[in-house]
This record gives sequence, C-alpha cells and structure tokens, in this order.
Amino acid sequence: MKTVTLTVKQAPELYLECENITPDTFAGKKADEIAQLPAYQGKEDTTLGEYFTIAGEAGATAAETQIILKGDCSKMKYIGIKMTAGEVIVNSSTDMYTGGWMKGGKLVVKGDVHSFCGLGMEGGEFIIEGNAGNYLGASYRGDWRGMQGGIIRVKGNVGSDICTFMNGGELIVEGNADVHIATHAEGGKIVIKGNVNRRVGGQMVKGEVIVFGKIGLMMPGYKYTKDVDLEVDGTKANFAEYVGDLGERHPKRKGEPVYGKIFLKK
Amino acid sequence: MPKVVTDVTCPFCGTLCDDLEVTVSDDNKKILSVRNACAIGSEKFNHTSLPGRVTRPRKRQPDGTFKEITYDEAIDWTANMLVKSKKTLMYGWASTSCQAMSVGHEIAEKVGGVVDNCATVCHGSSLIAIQDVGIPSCTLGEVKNRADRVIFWGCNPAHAHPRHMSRYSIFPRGFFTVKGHKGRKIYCVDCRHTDTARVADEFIQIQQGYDYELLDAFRTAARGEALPDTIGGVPKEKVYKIVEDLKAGRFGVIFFGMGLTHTLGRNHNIDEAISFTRDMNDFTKFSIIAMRGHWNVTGSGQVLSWQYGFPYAVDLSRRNKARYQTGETTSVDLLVRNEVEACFNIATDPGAHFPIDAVVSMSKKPTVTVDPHINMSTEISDIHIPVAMVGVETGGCAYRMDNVPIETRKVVDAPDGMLTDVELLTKINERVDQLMGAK
Amino acid sequence: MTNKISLNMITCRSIKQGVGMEAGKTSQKYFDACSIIEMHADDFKKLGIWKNTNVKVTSSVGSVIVKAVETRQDLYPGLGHIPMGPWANQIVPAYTFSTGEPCFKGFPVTVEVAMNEPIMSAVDVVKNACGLLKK
Amino acid sequence: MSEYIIRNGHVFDPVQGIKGDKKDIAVKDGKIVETSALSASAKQIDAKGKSIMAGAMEVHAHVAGPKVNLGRWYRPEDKLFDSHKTPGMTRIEGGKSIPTVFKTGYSYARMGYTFAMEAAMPPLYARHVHEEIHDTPIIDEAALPVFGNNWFMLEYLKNHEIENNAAYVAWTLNQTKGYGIKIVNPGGTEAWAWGLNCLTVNDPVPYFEITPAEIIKGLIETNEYLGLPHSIHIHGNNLGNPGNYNVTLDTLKLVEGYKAKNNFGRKQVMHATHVQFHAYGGDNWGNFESKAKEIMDYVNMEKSITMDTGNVTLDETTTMTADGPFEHHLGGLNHLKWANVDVELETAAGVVPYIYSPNITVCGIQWAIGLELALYAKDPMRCFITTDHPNAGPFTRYPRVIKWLMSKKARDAQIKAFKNSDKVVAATNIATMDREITLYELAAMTRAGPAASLGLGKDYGGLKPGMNADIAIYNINPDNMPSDPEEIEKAFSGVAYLFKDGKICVKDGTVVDNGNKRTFWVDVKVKPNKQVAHDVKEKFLKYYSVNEGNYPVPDSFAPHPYVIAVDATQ
Repeated sequence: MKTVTLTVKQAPELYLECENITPDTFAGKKADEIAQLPAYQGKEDTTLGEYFTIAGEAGATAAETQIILKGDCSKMKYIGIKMTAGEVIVNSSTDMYTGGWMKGGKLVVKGDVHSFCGLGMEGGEFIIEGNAGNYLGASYRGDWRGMQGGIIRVKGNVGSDICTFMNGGELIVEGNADVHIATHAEGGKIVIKGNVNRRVGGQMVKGEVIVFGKIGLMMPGYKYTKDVDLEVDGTKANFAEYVGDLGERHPKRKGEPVYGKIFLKK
Repeated sequence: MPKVVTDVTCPFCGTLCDDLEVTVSDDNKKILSVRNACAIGSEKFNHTSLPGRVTRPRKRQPDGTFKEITYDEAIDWTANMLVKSKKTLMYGWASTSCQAMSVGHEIAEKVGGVVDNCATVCHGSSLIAIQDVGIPSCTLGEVKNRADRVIFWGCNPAHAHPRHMSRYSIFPRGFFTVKGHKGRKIYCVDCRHTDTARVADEFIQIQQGYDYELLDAFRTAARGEALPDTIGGVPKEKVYKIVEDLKAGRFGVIFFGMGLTHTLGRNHNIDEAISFTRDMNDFTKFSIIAMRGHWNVTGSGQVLSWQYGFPYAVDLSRRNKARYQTGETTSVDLLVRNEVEACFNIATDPGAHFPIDAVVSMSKKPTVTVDPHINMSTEISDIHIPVAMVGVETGGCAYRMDNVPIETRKVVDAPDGMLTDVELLTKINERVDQLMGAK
Repeated sequence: MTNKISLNMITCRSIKQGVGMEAGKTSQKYFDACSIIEMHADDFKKLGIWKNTNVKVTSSVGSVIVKAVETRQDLYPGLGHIPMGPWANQIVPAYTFSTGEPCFKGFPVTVEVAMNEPIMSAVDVVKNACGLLKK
Repeated sequence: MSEYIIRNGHVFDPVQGIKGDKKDIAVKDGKIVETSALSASAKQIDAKGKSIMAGAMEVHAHVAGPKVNLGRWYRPEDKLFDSHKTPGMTRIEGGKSIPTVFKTGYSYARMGYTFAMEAAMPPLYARHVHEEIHDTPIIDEAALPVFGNNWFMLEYLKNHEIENNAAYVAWTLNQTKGYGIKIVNPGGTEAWAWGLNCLTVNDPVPYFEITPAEIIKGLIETNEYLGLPHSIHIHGNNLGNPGNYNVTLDTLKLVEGYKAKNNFGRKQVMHATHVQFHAYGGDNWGNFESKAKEIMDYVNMEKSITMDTGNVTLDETTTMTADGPFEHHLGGLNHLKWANVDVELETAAGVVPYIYSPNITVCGIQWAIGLELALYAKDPMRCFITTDHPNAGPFTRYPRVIKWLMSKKARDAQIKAFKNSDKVVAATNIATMDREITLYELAAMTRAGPAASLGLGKDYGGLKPGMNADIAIYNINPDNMPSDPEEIEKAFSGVAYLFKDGKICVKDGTVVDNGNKRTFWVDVKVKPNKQVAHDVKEKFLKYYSVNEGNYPVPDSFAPHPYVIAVDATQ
C-alpha cells in the first residue's frame, strides 16, 4: 500500500468541497496529478493543490492507496465520499458528508465529524474518534435507503436523527445520543453505550437498537416483552426487550408480525 | 368616479382569498376601501398609502444613515456584489410573483446563488416530511364539500389565517355538507387554549413538545394496540375515543401549522401526522394540509421544483448543478456557519424572522434587500431597493396552501417611477450579464 | 430582591402581530403586538408582578426586554409566549437539528423583573444586536 | 428566415409513403417546401448515410403540472448526483425519472421530438400546467384537461344532456387552454373521494348514480358533437390489476356504433392510452400473465381506436396518475411514499415511486406486454410508442424501447438477463415473436400516427411540402443497419440534427437553440347555452374554493399560442 499525505496549507474562506479526496480518485496518480484535481468553494473552481501540500503517491488501485490528511480539515466537506477500498486517515475534525455513500475500505477521523456523515453507507469501516453530528448513517433526504451495510464506530457522542431509514449495517456509539434514533428503520443494528434523550425507534419497522444507559422517554408504541441476556460488542449483560413501533406497519414472517426491537440494559 | 375591482386576491397568507373587492380612486392612485378581507388583509391594502413610504433605493452611509440613490446605482452595486461573491444567499421570494422568481433563478444560476424561501423557517419541516413519507391531501374545496371531521393540530387559523374557518374548514356549507358547522366535528390539539380551540368541539391540550409521541399514540390506538396511561399529558382513554370518532367519519382532514413544524422533532412530527392520515385511509377517507404562511411561499417552492427539482434551499453555487440538503443549504445554517459571502433578500424579512445569530451574521456581509417597505432587513442592509407591492400594485401568479394557482391582480398604480420585482430583477440580470461578459 | 422564574418558551403568530406587520414594522401597532411576553396567571404570581410590567427574558443565546401581559390564548403554567418578530428572535436559538428550522418553539428561558428597563424599538433591537446602533 | 436543403438522406415518411428512399428535403420560412422554391443561399446539410423523419410527437406523457411537480420535489433523491449542465447555452438539468422542465425540453429535442402532450391537466390547476409548459424549452406542447370524474359532466351525462355537456367541455377548453377530452378511471376517481373505486365499466359512481360505460359513451358523443381534433383519450377502469384485460375489452367495445366527425382528418373515436397497464391476465400476482394478443386482436379489427403502449423500461421511476385509488393501492403494495391530491369537483391524483426490477417476475412480464402490444399491431398508424412517462419508465428511455422493438437480439438478451426468465417467458409470448419494427413503421408509430390521431396530420408528422419543418435526422443508415442493437439505442439518443419550425435546435446531440416553443390549444365555438352558464355560476358560488373570475388561464401564460379553432355552432 502506498501513502499520499495531504497537509493543509491554507484554510478555505468558506468551506471546501473535497469530493475528490478518496482512494478511488487518487488511485494511479502521482502527487502533482493529485494537486491538479478539482476542489470547489462556491463558484470558485480551484484545485486540491491550492489548499494542500501533497506528498507521496497513490497505489495503482484504491485498495492499494492510503490517504493521510494533516492540518485542520474542519471546513472540508465530502472527504472519503463513495470510497470503495483503501484507507483514509484524517488527523483533525471534518465537515459534512465525510464517508457519505461509502462502499468499502476504512475511514478514520481523529476529531469530530459534522452532520450527514456516512449517509447511505453500503460497506466498509468508518471510525470517528470524536463526536458525530446529526444524520449519521441516515438516508439522503427523501430516500428510503439509509445505511445498508458496513460499520460505523463513534468514540464520543452523536447528534439527532442517526440512522434514519437504516436497512442494514451496524452503528456503535460509545457516548450519548440526542433525539430520533433509527426512525423508519427496516433493519440494521445500533448500539448506544451512553444515554439517549428521547424518541428511540419511532416508526421503526424492523431492526435493533441496544441502549446501555437510559432512555429519557419510551415511545408509546413500544411494549415490554421479556428480559434477555445478550453479548453486545464484547459486553455480556441482561436487557429488557421492547417491541414496536406498534403504530407502524410490520411485515409478517410465517404468519407472525416482525417488529423492531429495543434492548435496554437493566 | 371611484372604480371597484372584483375577484381580487389577497396577498397576505396562504389562504389566498380571491373574493376581495377593492374600491380605488378614479386616477388609479389610491385605495378607498377594501371589502371581504380580514383585518390583516385590509391593513395590507391600506399600507400602500401610509405616509413616509420609501420610493427610491437607499444606500447605507458610513455613519449608519441612509442616502437616496438611483435605481441604476443600486442595480450596479447589487450586480457587482453578486458577481464578486463566491456564494450568495438569495433569500425570500415568498411575497412576490412566480414570474419574478423565474428571473431571480436565472440570476442565481449565473452568479452561484443559493435560492431559499421562507419555508426554511416555516413549513420546511413539512416539506422534509413529505419527502420522507408522501402526503395524502386535497384541495380546500374538497374540505368544504365533504369534510365531517376536522382537526387543527398546532395551528391557530383564528389568528394566522383568519378567513380559513369561514371559507373552507368549519362553517361553510358544501355539496355533501349541507349542514355546515353542525355537520362537522372540530378538534383542536394545541399547548395553548387558543381562539381556534374555542370553536372546537373537542380541545386536546398537549404538553409542549410531545406531538410526536401523541401522534404515535394515535396510530398505535388506531391499530388497537395498548398505550401508556398518559401521553404528553393526554389520557389514553381520550386518544382511543377520538380515534374511534375519526374512523366513524366519512371524510377527515388534519390542518397543521408551526406548532408541529417548529417544535422538537420538526419534520418527524409532520411525518407521524401524515403516517396517521395514511393509516386512517384504511378505515375512511382522510387528508392532511399544511397551513402555509406567506401568500406565495408555495409558489416559490413550485417554481424552484419545476426548474431544479427541489422546493427550497436550492444550492446553485457550483453553477453547473443544483443541490439540496436542509441543514446545509438552508438559510439559517448557511448564515450561522458563515458559508456564504453575501446576501440578497427579496420579498421577505429575515431581519425580523431569523434568530438573532443568523441576523448578526447577515449584517456583517454585503447585503441587499428588495422590499416595498422599511423592515428589519432593510435597516441592516447596505442597499435597500423599494419596489411595487405585488398583488396590489402589480399582478402575477401565486399558489395557495393547497398548491392551487391563483392570479393576483394589480389594483392601483405604484408611486411614480417605482420598479416592479420583475423589472428590477430583469435589469439586475442584464447588468450581471454585462459584468460577466466583461470578465 | 430580583425574582426569577424558568419557562418553556414558544414563539407564534398572532392576529395583532399580523396586522402590525402589515401596518409596518416600525409602527406602534407592531411594537404593541410583538414586544410582549404572555404568561399564565400563576407565573405572574410566582414572579411577583402585575400585568404590564417589563421583564427581561434570557435564553442560551441572549436576552430581551419585553412587557409581560395576560392573554386570551391561555397557556398552562410554565409555558411562555412571545409573538414571532425581532424581540422573540433575540432569544431564539439558531440550532436547527440539521433541518434548517431553528428552535422557535420549546426552549428554556428565565424571566426576571426589569421594571425600569426600556423596551427597544423593532429597528433598535436588531441594530443593537448587530452592533449598528449609534448610541 | 434561413433556408436549408438536406441532401442525400434516407427519408421515412408514412404521410407520403416514402420508405427510406434518398430524397432531398427543402426548408424555407419554417415550412417544408419543394426544392425548387429555395434560393441559391440555402444552406446545405449533408445527410448521407443518415435517416430523416419528421419531428417525433409524444402522444401521452406527464411532463407538466401539479402532480409532476409534486413528484419532482418530494423526490430529491431522484436528483442526487444527477444534476448537471452541459457546456453551452443550456440551463441546469436534473432528475432521472421526473426531469425538470429544462431537462424535459432538451431531452425530447435531443431524441428528435418536437411535440409533447401533457396527458392530464386538472382544470383547477391549469395555470400551473401552463406555467411549466411556458418554461419548457424547444418543444411544442399541449395539455388534456381531465373530464372523466367532473361533477358537471356527471350530472349532464346522467340525463344524457350531450349538448349541455358539449357546451361545458367547450367552456372548459377555453378557460384552461386545453386540447381535448381526457378520461382517467371514469367514475372511479370521484368514488375515491370517499375512499372507494369503480373497477368495471358497470360499477355505479356513488351519489351520482351513473356508470363508467355511460360516462365514456357520453363523452364520445360529446367529442364528436363538437368535432374536436383529438378523440376522447382514455385511461380505463381497473388499471394495473391482474385480470383487467376484460375490463379493457369492455371499454374498447364502447366505440362500436360511433363514427368520427371532424374536419381534421381524424378517424378514431377513442384513443386508449398506456394499454400495457390494461392488458393483464390471471387473477393474482402469482398467475399474472400477458393478454396483449387478446387486446390487439380487437384493436387490429376495430379501426375506430388508436392506442399507445406504455412500455416498461425496467428503471426506478415515479408513478403518477389521476387514478387516485390506484396509487393508494400501489402505495399499499410497495410501502414507498404515497402522495395524493383530491381536486374539488374535478379529479384527483396520486404519486408513488416504483422500481421495475428485472429481478421481479411481474416486472419482466409487464416489460414483455408493452413490447408485445407494438409487435402485434397490424397498423402502425394506430399504435404509438409511449412509456406513459414516468409511469412505466422515463421518456428518456425511448431509444432503448426502440432498440427492443427493432431488434429481436436485444429482446432476447433482456429476457436472458431476467432473474426468472423462464417464468417471464411462460407468462408471455415475447420469446416467440420474431417481428422487428422497421424504420418506416417506427416513423408511423412515433410521427405520422400520433399526428393523425391528434388531428394535426395536416401540418405535422410528415415531410410533405407545405408541412411544418420539424425534422429529425438520425445517425442510422438503413442500407447498413448495425448488427449491434446498442448502436440503434445510441442513434436514437442523440439526433444528428433537429429542425424545429425550420430552425436547427439540436446538432450532434447538443442543444444549440431554444427554438420558439408554442402552446397548442383548442378554441371551440358553441351556441350560447344559458343552462350551462347558469350551472357554472352556481357551482363557483357554492362549491368551488376560487372565484369564477380567477379560473381562466390568462393569455400571458401562453405567449406563443397555436390555437386550433373549431366551430360547433352548426
């Protein structure tokens, strides 16, 4: 695997659109070619070279390419979008759409990410060492296809509306979450080690939400069924199982309705 | 001889009453009286002749005062601002005609603007919800002719849409509703006992911020499932009873307002209300309608949609693609995140209606406000360009809250020499072309 | 002793606000309609004031002086209302939960008596916040 | 205006019976003229090795108006990563299944189309339809107001008051700047206002107590009483359900005994639209099968009918129709976002996204049925190609549909690509059909045929001197037809040239001019009718939510009208 290092040399006046910072776009390119790749700030068409010092070179394919970003990327959007393989490591925070529609490979952000990250993710591994904003692993507006696969792990807290319309994959949050978790989910699994404000699993059809801490208020459409022992992310514990959202439609399997499930640690 | 103009459309709220009769002086200069309008609508027509109206553009001076400039100077300043700025917020559009919007969009496409309208702080949440789950709806005439169950949820038409109840929703007698009010059952869900609640047969006082939970409870009850004892302060017995009542109706409708769109959950509240409406269609006929605010905010959404495919917050800053993401390309977020370099306001007043952090951000950027009157935005702008009032001094197409297009009419002349929005925008567009051609 | 209460704040339309807006943002009608806070009678008692007393309302983003009044649009105790407009927006948090829609309804505020503090005009309250008010 | 002479191309023109002969086409002042009429300054266009046809005419598509626009804005995901601007003069284009107005105009033009009929205009929303038509570049457009569930019509036809109904239709065409009589799920959409439906032609409409059959016959009589350029244009009852072909045959048979009366050369009394959705056998989705042959046997025999196919293109799309109960039903099947609008006194509309997946057997069968209809058609002048855009697929897929129709090889490849191809083959006849549509037949199905059906055959759909100079030149050589079917799709995706009104609007697949788009509408003069005038006044006073004075479409909405005058006072 070959490594390309991008070091921020000037901060954008507004926000820089960096959809070209992905192993797929970099693959097969030398530093000077990468420097020529377009980047955008409003109507200003610029290049990555204007904003980054670029060292090293990419591998022949995305899978053989590692990208390291140094300096403050907190005003950079779209890093790692649609990546299918390889590795991206960001040493700071990033802005919106980081890891959006990601299909494979590994993306690590050592700081925080803003909203709409991991949108519509299909595969790969996305690690956020700080906090994440809203709509993590959700669908794009209007789409019924949110997170489909892969894994997102957040060391800190997450905002609201995480994993809306989730259909698959897994999200693990070490910290707390705000409102609206797994709304409209039809699959997938969310683990929250901390507390959740309110509105977990609203309008959920299928899928699982596992909460280690407290839920501020359970949705009226959920009912307690039984206690179960589960091993979640390496921790064994006893959980109360709730099914719902009973206000929502549910498919049937062998004549029995399939519900969304919330597991609340006892 | 004074003249009476009939079939006049009221340019105030989304109810878009089109039965006003306005008496104007012989010379077409002065409105003498307005019939059929509500208190707010009457005030709007009277506003044309209030003393102290600004009729020429003004530029803010270093000492904070405003100095009159010519339209040409204002147009040149504006066009230069638009051409120079990497990304400009072009906000408003809710109180102008669809024709003006079209010209504005052409400018935005050239200069890299983000076109956003008042839905962004009003019914934007409703639009997001509709994008998520659709919407079973109908025109207001259907409500008049058929509805026997009417729910007002988080809205107060008695104050915000004063003639809504008499024209469409509570009192009128229609084809299948010959008994009028008597044949309808009216419900009001609100955290305040409003004037609308006073005319309802049933008032459901909800704890502020629990609409999503209560709507989920309605849906759960409709499926015959168990509920907790109270939901948002409402006892479960009441929920069950109302749901049965609604199922027994022939045609139900929910009107909802900013009590849902502004409250915690925002789009989710409306999403759940729409989903409840959808569920009710398994038992009877049910519709849901958003109580849109500005008279032509719906029109702005329509024009943006047929031209770019999104109803508001349309980011044309890349100039070769239209993008949309509420929370990113929406005005308040753009301003608070300092993601634009300049602001162009037209036909609405963000200075009064945006949270102060956004207003402060706007005041620090080059800003032009186009509005017939002095308002909070004009006072923090570099340039204020006054124009003729659309719907009073010039006509144009507008869309009602149920998306029905209605033509507004010109009833009097604008003060001498004042431009209309269409004329002004066309001139700005031409100046932009010149500047960009020169580049 | 300055008494202080906490309320859940909402900002909504009212017909007077609508009429005032059309009469002109600089009109007395608009000022009278919007530079107010409506509270439940119990909250007046708790705060220890009569109606029509000026109060200072503070949220996480700022403060504003408005006049406390009673209303026909009955609130329950603990809920406060300032009609939408420049005064209300001094204290509305701009956070949008990534929806574009700020927190117009349902944010915590404190209300304290400010009997002798003047209420600024619509223009001044905005200009002041923007640092454009020449004093 | 410029003069052109198009030389050496292969001309396909059913109007003149020209089947690929090399013939020069002369253009002057927006018209096709005899070559002798040209001056020496005429510009030469070399069309060697290319095929020349008249501009294509879209007979049925949902391209402008309230439900189309709802489909646009409530599907932002339809534009995700699909918004772009091609360098040059064009505006930003966007939308896969429901393109924006700019993309709509440009895309039609790039494929060689010069006219599109908006298939369903709710009269109350006519201004909206015309605002969008106004903003759609290049192509001429018209719109059909929907009448099949209108209260005036229901009341008049219940008492068989044809003259009153005709006066009302004439008034509405004038108010809405409409083109003809559209019928969608007759009676069923009014029933839907109470959550009900009419699934056969004999189900009475609630309260109004009239049957769909009576509505259809009454509207045929109304149409012929007025002598409109187009016939009634019908989307029948029970669309989209297994076993519905019987209802379709019942509907088609209602033409028996009627004759077309008009001054426009139109021969049919009924245009049956998107027949693919109405040609289903079986009684559930498990034994769902094609009844295309049964339908076409009747259509081939009955000359008073024209039809269009409604070809499924196997894409993710957005269904939208004034058939409100159908969309409710569909939303219940696929659980995707359901939108509905009921329109007072007139109609309704529903919108639901839909994915025609090649992995789903039913979708494969639907694909086959659409193609079978065209392949069974004996008279290409009466069977037109549509995708009922965007219902069976976006119109931008016409080149692909043409490929399937023109190449058995392409069809076989698609059949093979289906996940359950054996099931698709078992439920259809497509695998056994060898017919390949010729370029000449294609010109009939997409030009001359639709033009005649719409009553525009005098000026449109052909290349005869005197006709309008709407001309498409394709990079396809009939003397050397490509063996790779993909080349056919490519050729029809981007014209070499498109002339609209004698002006080059597209060159080498790129839009070079916005043309002078016109709005077609039909202005019918009828005898003064006090009864109808009274009824209109009363309904607006009592039941509509807008004033009568605010109902008409102002002239400013159609600044370049093409008004077809009809005198029905005799």
